[in-house]
Amino acid sequence: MSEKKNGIDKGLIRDLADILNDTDLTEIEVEQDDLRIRVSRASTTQYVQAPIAAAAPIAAAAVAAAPAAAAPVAAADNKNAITAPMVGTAYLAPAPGAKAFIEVGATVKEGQTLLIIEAMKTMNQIPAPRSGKVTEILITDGQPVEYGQPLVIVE
Amino acid sequence: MSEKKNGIDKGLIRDLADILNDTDLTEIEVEQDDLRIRVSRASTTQYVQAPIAAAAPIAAAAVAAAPAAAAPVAAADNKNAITAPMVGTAYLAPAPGAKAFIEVGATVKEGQTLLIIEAMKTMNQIPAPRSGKVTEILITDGQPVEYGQPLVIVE
Amino acid sequence: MISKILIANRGEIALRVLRAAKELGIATVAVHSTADADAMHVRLADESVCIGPPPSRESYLNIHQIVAACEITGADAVHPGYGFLSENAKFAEILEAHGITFIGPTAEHIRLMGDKITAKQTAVELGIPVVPGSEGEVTAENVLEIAREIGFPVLIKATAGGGGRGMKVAKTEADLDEAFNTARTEALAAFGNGAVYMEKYLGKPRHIEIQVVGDGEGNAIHLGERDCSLQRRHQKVWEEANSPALNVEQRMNIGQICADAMKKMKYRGAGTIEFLYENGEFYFIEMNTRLQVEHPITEAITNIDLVHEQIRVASGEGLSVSQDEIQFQGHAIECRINAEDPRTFVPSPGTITHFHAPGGLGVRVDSGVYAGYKIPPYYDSLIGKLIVHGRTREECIKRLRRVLDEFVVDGIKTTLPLFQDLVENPDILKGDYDIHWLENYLAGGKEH
Amino acid sequence: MISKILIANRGEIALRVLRAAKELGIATVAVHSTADADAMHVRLADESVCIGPPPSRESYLNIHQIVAACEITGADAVHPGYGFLSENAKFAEILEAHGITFIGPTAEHIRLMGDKITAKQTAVELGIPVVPGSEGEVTAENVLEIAREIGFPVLIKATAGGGGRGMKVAKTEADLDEAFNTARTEALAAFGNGAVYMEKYLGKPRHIEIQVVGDGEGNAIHLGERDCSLQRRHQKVWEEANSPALNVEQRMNIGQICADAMKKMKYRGAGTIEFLYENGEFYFIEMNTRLQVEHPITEAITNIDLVHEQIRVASGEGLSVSQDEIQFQGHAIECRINAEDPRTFVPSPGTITHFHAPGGLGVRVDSGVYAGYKIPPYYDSLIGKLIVHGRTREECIKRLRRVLDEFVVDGIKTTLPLFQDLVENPDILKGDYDIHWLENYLAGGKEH
Repeated sequence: MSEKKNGIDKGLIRDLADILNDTDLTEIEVEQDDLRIRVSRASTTQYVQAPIAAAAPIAAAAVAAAPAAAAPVAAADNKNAITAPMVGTAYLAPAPGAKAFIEVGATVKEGQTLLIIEAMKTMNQIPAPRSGKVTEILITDGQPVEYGQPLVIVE
Repeated sequence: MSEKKNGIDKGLIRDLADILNDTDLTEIEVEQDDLRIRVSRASTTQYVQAPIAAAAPIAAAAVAAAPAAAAPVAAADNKNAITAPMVGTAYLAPAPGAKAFIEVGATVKEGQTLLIIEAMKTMNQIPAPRSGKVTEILITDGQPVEYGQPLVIVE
Repeated sequence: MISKILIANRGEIALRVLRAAKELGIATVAVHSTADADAMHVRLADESVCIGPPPSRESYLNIHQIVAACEITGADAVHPGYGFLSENAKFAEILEAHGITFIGPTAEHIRLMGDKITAKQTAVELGIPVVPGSEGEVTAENVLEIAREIGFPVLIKATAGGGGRGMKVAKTEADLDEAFNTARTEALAAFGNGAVYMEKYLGKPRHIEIQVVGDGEGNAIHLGERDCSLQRRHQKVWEEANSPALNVEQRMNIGQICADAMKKMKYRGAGTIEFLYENGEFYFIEMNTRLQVEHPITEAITNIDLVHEQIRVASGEGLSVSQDEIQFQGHAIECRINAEDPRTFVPSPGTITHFHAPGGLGVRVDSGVYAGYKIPPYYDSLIGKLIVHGRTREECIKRLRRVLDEFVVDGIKTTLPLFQDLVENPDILKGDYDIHWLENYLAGGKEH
Repeated sequence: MISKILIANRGEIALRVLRAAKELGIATVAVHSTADADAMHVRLADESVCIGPPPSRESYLNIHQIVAACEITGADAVHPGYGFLSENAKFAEILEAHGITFIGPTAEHIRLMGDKITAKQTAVELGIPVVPGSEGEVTAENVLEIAREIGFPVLIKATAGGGGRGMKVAKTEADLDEAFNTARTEALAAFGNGAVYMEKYLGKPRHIEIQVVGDGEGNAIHLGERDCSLQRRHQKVWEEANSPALNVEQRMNIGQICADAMKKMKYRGAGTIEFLYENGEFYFIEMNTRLQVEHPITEAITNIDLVHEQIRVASGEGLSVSQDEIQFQGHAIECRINAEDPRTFVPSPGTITHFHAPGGLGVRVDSGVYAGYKIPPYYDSLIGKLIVHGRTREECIKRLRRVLDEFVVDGIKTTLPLFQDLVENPDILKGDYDIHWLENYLAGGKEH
């Protein structure tokens, strides 16, 4: 489930991670325009912030041959992200063709349904854990999501 | 042939190397009284200077289980050390019981025999490559020596 | 045919299953908790799905999440590894209900063998030898007759018992009356119930288990035995195939009994029938309806990949070999490398700073760790298995000795030094040990 | 009995020999140049001696230094590995003169097989098939007779020749006159000498070699063949045992011829008799009187440790097995991992930042490198060998495919990607290749 490429240069991240590994540094931070990338060795996960909240973390260690298959768990570090509490297929509307539960710019109240995750033939409503403004929807309708995957940013 | 312990704390060097590896630093330098130890990651050899010229280098990499069997080649970094040009058994005197070729404090001339290395039943005279004063004799009579091993310090 | 396997496990066994699937050209899905995002099998899998937070019950034991992961990835089969959901009949049933192949036996067989009482009954019905014992209560009237039937030494146990109270051994007929009376008295005092029963007493048994694989259609094979007597707190530490205690005739005899039993019950998949063994006799303990940690030693002496066989029979393709094609070649030993202090066995999680696996002829390392890997504190401490093979037990042990000196795992404590001690021990060298040996040895027992 | 072996080599083979010595309980001395002070075998040896600066002629080829290293360490035997001094008869003689056992054949046998002409003569005397050819010059009078004797196609070559000039192939009798006349004319023009001779022409031969071991007392065994046809610039790249081209009868037949020859000459130690093979016929090329790089594939299918055997026969203990005890089990492939660009083959020395060897059933890695190891630029580029075993060639290749994906060597370029291509190639999968195949493939040859 690591196919999130939305404009982020994965190659750059990988290069930085390689530099980090090769040089045995603990941290590299690069900032340019609205992009900031920090790769670090101390924790097991590295993350990327802005312009989007989710990106595949780069493995800290040796397995160069491994496909980029790690989980975007670290993106949950964005405190405003609402993350998936379960594995399943996310739907933005209660039924095909129906109006979406939320849209960017909308204000939501605590407990209001943000979206639905279907798993094992069951539709699970995902409520807003707090009130706020939806600044970003990180998934598309019908997209499979894994545990901890950021879904919506509510600020 | 790495049994040179003359007063150097091998454990300390090993500890420093471990710290270096554990912390992924590139260099650690410790100075106390007349002892200075520098272990570094950048080059493949680490070395120790003063109070003696030779010590077993610490392996930079992984093999913790390995016996300390590396060569004291790095000690040749002491520019004043005369090193063994061959493998063999070193003798300080021309015959058992005879007077030694040199002693500490003596002045030697270029070409003067410093000691003999016996290999394959042949006695090889090791001449001084330059004139100077013998400040230290690093081997004992009848000691096996390997290529590059420091024998005598001539300043 | 299976086209995509979801591996519902973690650690070395997840990697083990992944390797087999890759060799068979089957796509793989790794599932993992948030703590295992950097695991080797996650990196090497074609796809991965995070299924929950670190606690197992919310991730690796969470059936709902695992089935959902199958749904979103389109996995058509699940390999459960060992532990976790591998012997959970409900899990097998739910997968079946969702049209997903469970790479293991039927839910019915898991259940049958998962219950001690039905397992023993089934063993008896299938002709597998069990520990002989009295059918019910032993009384003053029948105690001698039953003891003679079972054969001395016998153990007299409180039916209400536990913890060794109300439990007495009679080595010979001369001891029987006293043992019986003391057991009754103690049982009455301890449990308010003086009823006792009798079993064959095994003083120094070995743990010997038979590997079986069935195709679910009535065909089954055995792959010889493993001797797993070296245990600490019921955890196997060192396993061997073949057992130093069996000869070829015994091996083929008990193996055939087990294979025949599996044929009779139409068992599907890999399984292990565990026995206590003493004085030439086998006594059924239990059957594990899954792959076992120590399966690689069987693979080493047979060249048969057991996970390939599991996948084959789950796919309905049948076994790749018949009994008469199986040859037992040489001797293999497995050492379980745990992230533990080798003396105190206190777990030692942390970051592995250096990892260098030994190489050369007859050496296999199954491990998901690598330099820079951080061992999470949430799961068991097994970080790898070292399997060494030789033409003879002697060659195998000499090789193991060499290999242990080469194996480097830095940054944490491991049980490697324990094995370096064991390969020098005279009892181990002779193969002269039973299920109590290791505990005695670790306790500094005088006999070692 | 040998009590301490000095290993007069470096790299993976030094480690290989060290492992065997350790398994036999024999002490080890590593010798090394100043460039190899950090090598794995130096770290693992009981003792080590620095014998000179990086250039081989001043260290690994310096007989004087190596003998002196034996003297100061008390080593009573030397294992030469392959390359360096392994086929140096003078070295064997000097060791013998110093009372040190050379773990290899006698100086006389090294010399005999080290010279192309005496080697071929010896092969003929021992009954080993050689390339048929004219005894001397071919003339207009005898050309047809000789060609018929040898059998078409034949090659006509200038006796003074070289570089392909004055060399013509006659595929059938109809081509013979023209080929003969053209060859003579070209030879005369190129070398001022029109004399030509004739040999059997091999268009698409395979390189097949037979592993032998003799005890020096007239007993010898063969361990089947290796197919080393996949070569680049006469360097073997990928080796297989058994050969995809031979059947059991052919194997045992040529194997027996070689074993018998070794018995006859009372050969001592491991050796390899190399052949070109075409259309069911074997043609002797040369004999290597030492261990070969690719020996592990033979070990994989026989479970026999060839270095153990070398040490045994050098000690006078004789062979550990007889011919009828040797069983060939399954199929093995070796890939030579070089520190080279996988396309241009430009060497890539440098520091290995990460090293992770693949694991699991049927996988062997022989390599002296580790994470942090700096490959010195002074020696050859072989940094490791990957040996994969399976019950069948198909299983072996599937396993190899899986294993190549797991193997991590970072920081330098390696030939691993070449093997990832080869395991997908239809000709390789069919085993359909000859000694020209790899060069054609790398040149982008149309047939692939």
